[in-house]
Amino acid sequence: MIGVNHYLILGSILFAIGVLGIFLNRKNLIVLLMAIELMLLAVNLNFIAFSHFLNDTAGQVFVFFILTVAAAESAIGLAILVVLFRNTRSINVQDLDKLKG
Amino acid sequence: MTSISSDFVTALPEIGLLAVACVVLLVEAYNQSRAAVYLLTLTGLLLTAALVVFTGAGVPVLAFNGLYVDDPMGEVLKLLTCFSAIAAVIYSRQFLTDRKMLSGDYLGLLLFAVLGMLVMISANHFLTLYLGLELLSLALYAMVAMERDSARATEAAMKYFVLGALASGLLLYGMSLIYGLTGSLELGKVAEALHFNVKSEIVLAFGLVFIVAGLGFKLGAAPFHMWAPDVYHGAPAAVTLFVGTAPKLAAFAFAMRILVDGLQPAHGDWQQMLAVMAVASLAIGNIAAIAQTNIKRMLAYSTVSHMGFLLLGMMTGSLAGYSAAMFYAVTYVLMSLGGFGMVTYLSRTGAEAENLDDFKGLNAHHPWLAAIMAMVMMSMAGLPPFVGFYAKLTVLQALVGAGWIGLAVVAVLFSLIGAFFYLRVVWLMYFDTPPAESPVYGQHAGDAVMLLSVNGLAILLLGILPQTLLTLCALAVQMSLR
Amino acid sequence: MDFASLVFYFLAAILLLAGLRVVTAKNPVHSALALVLTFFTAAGLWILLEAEFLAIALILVYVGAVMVLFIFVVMMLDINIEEMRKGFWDHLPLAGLVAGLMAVEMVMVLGGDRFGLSAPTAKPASYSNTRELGLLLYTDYVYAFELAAVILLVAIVAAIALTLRRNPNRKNIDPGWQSRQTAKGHIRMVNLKPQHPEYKEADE
Amino acid sequence: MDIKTLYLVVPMAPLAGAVVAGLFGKLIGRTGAHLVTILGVLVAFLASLLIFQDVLAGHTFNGAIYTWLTSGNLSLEIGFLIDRLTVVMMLVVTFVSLMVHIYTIGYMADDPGYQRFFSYIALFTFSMLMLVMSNNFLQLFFGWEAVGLVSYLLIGFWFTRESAIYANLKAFMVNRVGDFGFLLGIALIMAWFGSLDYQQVFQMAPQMAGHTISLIDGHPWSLLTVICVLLFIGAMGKSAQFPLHVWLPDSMEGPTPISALIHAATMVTAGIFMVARMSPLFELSDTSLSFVMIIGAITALFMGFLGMIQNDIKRVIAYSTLSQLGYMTVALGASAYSAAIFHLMTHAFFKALLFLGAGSVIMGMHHDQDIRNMGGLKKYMPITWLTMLIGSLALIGTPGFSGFYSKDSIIEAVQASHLWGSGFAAFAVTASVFVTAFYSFRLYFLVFHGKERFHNAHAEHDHGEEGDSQGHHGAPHESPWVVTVPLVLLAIPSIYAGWPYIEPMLYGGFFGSAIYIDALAHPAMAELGAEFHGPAAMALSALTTLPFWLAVAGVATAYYLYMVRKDLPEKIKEKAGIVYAILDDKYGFDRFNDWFFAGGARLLGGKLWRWGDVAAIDGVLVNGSARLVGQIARISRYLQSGYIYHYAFAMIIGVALLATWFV
Repeated sequence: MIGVNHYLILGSILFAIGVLGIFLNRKNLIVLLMAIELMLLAVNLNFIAFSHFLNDTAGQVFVFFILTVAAAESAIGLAILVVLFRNTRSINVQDLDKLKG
Repeated sequence: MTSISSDFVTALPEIGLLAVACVVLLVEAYNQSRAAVYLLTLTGLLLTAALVVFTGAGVPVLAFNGLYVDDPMGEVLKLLTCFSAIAAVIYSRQFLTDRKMLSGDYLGLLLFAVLGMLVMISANHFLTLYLGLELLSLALYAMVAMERDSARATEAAMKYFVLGALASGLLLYGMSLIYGLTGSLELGKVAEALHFNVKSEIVLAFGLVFIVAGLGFKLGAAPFHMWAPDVYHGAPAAVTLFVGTAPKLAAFAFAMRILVDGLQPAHGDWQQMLAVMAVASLAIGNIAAIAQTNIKRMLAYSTVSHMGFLLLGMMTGSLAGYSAAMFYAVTYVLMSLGGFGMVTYLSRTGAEAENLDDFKGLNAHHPWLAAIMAMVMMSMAGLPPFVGFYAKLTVLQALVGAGWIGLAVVAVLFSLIGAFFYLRVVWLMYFDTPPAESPVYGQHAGDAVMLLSVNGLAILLLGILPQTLLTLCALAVQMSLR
Repeated sequence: MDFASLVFYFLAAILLLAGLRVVTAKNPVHSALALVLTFFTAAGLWILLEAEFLAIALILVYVGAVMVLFIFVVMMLDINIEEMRKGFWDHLPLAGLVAGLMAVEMVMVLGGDRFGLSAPTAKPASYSNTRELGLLLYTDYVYAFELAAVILLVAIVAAIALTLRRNPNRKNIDPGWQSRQTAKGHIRMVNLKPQHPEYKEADE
Repeated sequence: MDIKTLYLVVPMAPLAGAVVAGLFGKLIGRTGAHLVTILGVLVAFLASLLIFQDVLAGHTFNGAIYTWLTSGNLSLEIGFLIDRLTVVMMLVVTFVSLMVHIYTIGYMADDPGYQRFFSYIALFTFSMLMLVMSNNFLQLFFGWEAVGLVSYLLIGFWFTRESAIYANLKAFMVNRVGDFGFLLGIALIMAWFGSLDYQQVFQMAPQMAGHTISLIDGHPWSLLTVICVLLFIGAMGKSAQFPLHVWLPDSMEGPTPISALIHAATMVTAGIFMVARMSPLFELSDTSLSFVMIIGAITALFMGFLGMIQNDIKRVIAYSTLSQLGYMTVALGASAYSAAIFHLMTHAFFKALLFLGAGSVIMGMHHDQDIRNMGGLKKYMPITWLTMLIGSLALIGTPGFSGFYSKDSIIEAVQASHLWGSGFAAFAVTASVFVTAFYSFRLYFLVFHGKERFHNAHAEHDHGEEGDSQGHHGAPHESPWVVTVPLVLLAIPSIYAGWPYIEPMLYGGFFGSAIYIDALAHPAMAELGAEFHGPAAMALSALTTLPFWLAVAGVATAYYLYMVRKDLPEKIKEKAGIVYAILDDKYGFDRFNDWFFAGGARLLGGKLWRWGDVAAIDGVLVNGSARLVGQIARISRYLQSGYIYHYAFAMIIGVALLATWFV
């Protein structure tokens, strides 16, 4: 029988993949944003699993809002990306090193 | 539970602010008068402040089915948030006008950011905390990128965005674990559940780590601080001014809500995490600031070290510690307004007065501005008789009172080292000869100079008579703890 | 192993593989498509967890809107994929180590059955997930709902403020300006006389 | 006028002068600036005189003037403790400050920062007065930091060098070490006594005498010893005691009036004053008294040696100051607090005189400070010559001069002490007499007598600075009256301040309850009192004691080496190569700092940095502990690489560490 811990393990591996993506990918900012989406998906999975096993709808409501916010976040993130691309003609993560020290 | 209409009365400040923000956007769409949106923004913030006072209850009042709480601490913080935003807007008027950024878009986003802060301050539920945080953060990301043709600003915005999203992810992950552990998302109920029965200490500590990490990011505490120097540096000075001030009040409220209102039973765990972060922040903030040549960056590192102090106050877990942390947050915002406000005010078209060299010999051109800046710097360094000294002292007192003498010693040691870079600014202003081409354009923005003067004198005056503000903070915290 | 478990493992395997593909694919378009697959399988898992509304919303909102936005941007920005390939695997050891460490730690903490939760009782047939969520959203969570609306508004304002370029050479018309116009100031009554001296000069 | 108001007038008058001169400097002009500050200090001096009379009449005061805030059971207030000890300090501070103010008119006449300078020295006077008049530790610390800050500003007054950041950082760091100890001491007092008020702390002190705390497990230390040693570490920083003395010679970069006011007469004596003020605490801990005495003895002897080979006129006097501060410290250790304060007072007069005289010489020499380029100045600068001679005679302890009474009292007190280490201290202070006499008169002979060497020196000199050549060709000249009048006014107490005061101050119970001596445990002063038969008898009997003949020998040696056999010093230098090298190297202190701190930093930095940028290490070498912090700062800059994935990495590592640690 699948228990809540199965879902939690799945969520944690997904979360770790997201983290891996952030480190591994040093070229493309868009993939970076996708890795963050993966992390959020892991969080959502956690919430829904808990909601199911706790028999409490509040968790699902939270996920509803996370989805909404994440959509808004993507919109702003992509907008910043576009502006950045106009300025530097690049979305290479390694090119973002003018500010340091 | 009271009827829904009384809930709306309780939330009048937020509602009023939202209405004004929408009007600002509409005016921008149809009229595009700079003066109109500017004045409307200031009026809206004042109105919100008035509504905060008007709806003040004196005791904690829950509304919207436990999503919202109105308590004295929240009211004080909201009031100060509004005033701090007003000051930030007034300081940056000339700067924004010169760069054609003074628009309804910008000011509307600013108002939405303030709304996000108010929501955070009044949150009593993981959901509202998260939504307030995101409302604030999204508006700030956009504001940082608002100088669209500046590669530096957009780079800063991108970094802020990516790291901020990562931090939200961490925070949410922690929240999900706490939810699984307690079966509740409302802070009061979470505390209740943890108080009576903790199913697994390990999971609790594990969830806490993620929550504290998210919190550390928002505050700008090491090792989650690394966005701060780049964003403060890259953003236009007016935005840095805004990002560096009022949101710290909201972040403090956020920490209080989540750690004290919600996770007080796990105090033993988060206390040590905060201590680690505080020491790291003090070390990194104070030492890295010494090597900076850009004053915005330097102040960013100084912020990191100030947040270390704030965390030290919080970690004591005592009433004295919380009120010391609140006093510190308020003091910090006052000083940062002065510091970043001066940088913003002195910037001219095409260049910002952001390098330490730009402050060389300021005294020769503008003795009064130099005097204000000197007061701000000495207060940040923690020299008496300025308010910064007292802020540090109350935190140390709370620490010693709770038996953390070792930490107090570390804090004193690092702030002694840190005093050097603040005094260096004073030294540059008074002893160095100004560069041939003066970076200072001496605009005749009388309102900003007047407010800067009030700001500087407040730093001095509150240092001489800190009792009122201290009592206010202590009372607000005392009356709000449940 | 019952059917639900089988479905879980099947979907979980696809989910993880697709997730890995997202972060390792060389071409960002492939990454985006892998992410779409990830969302689909996640939606399947959510249905297993009896969160039907959110599963549908995930597909509609995410796959339908957000991912289209991603792909749109990927294709709009002219990116040199060859350049992107270089040195991709150099950082794998460190990244893998950290991510592996995180995963091990998380699995160790969360793997054991520490929550004391058992499978919930089955819902009655008349139960509607959508109805219940809707009821909650518009009553208990109305404050949060409004806040979400504000956040979306901020996203719109920000996206427009950041990316909209008002090109001075544009040909399109501002409807606001258009509807504000009146005859006054646009029509000038001119009394033309055939023998005006200036007319002659202009002709020449 | 109400006496309380008068108390307030003393610090506030200089403050008012400082504020007016600082903020409205341009408005009131140069004359206005010096008039207003001098008026302020003059008022303070006169008020101090009135208070002095009042205190002599038996009216002491201890209480709050203004309550800053109360929080819990802690109340912070601004309060004054006016007793005989305070009032002596007030007189010394205001008098020397007044002289320095007048002198500055002449010395800084051509400086563009004229008004600012006056504002600072008046501000300094205010801070110093707040320090000495305080009745609680917090205010003491405030004054302590404030004088440090102003002195820091003043040292930097002429600083325009490129390396200024690190050079200043060094002086700053040395004082931080001292302040750190001081603050820890205050914190311990706060924690154990629950009060910061002197009176309350002193009253509780005897009960605390038996308390022990264990800093390291299993090694209980006496609480009072720890507190006293920590407080004294603060004094070591401020009063430039070995090994925290390194900043004082460097601070000679500042204008000469500052050297006289801050680095001779007032600020550096703050540590001495503080220990005397804390006598009820120090008396309860023999260990800390021994510590104090040994540090003082080392400073007195070894810093004197360094003075013997310096060629910069101000540096000679600076090392002499270090040595004399060592004397005062030794006296404190021997429980002869009154002798220490007495020497503090006389030293303030004659050392300020020597510094101002040196400044006058420097002006006369057109800002050349090398004594090898001087000689025969007696003819050109008669007033300076005479007053400097008086100052030197007072310094070496010629019987009858003020310095004699204070210094001989210290030597005798140390000989009478029975604490551990007093044997060494007695040897050190006695030997120092010879050293003092030697370097004082070496300076005197080289500057005022012998061949006039400045003509040759300037001929070489002029190649470098042609713009200023006209002034250099002129012979040395006497300074204007604003310079010489303070010299004369300071020369009077240098002669006179010993004779009439030694009896009341040391043996007449002048200080009353202001200084506490446990006469049973530390009977040195009591023994001295029994042998004392009046100042005249003391001067006469001195002719038969060792110190007097050592002083004579010192003068004679100096005369022989620098007036008769001028070739000998060079030969000695060659023969005693190692000794000279050690002295020239100032015992290698600066080099040790460079080696130890910078070397340590290099080691650490190299390890941390290998995965960064190895080349940057080359910059690490050089300059002392200042560099260390600067270096770590740069390493930390390096960690802020600018790459998002590094930042995210830091965050995740942070989470991972926290998780591993706490879960």
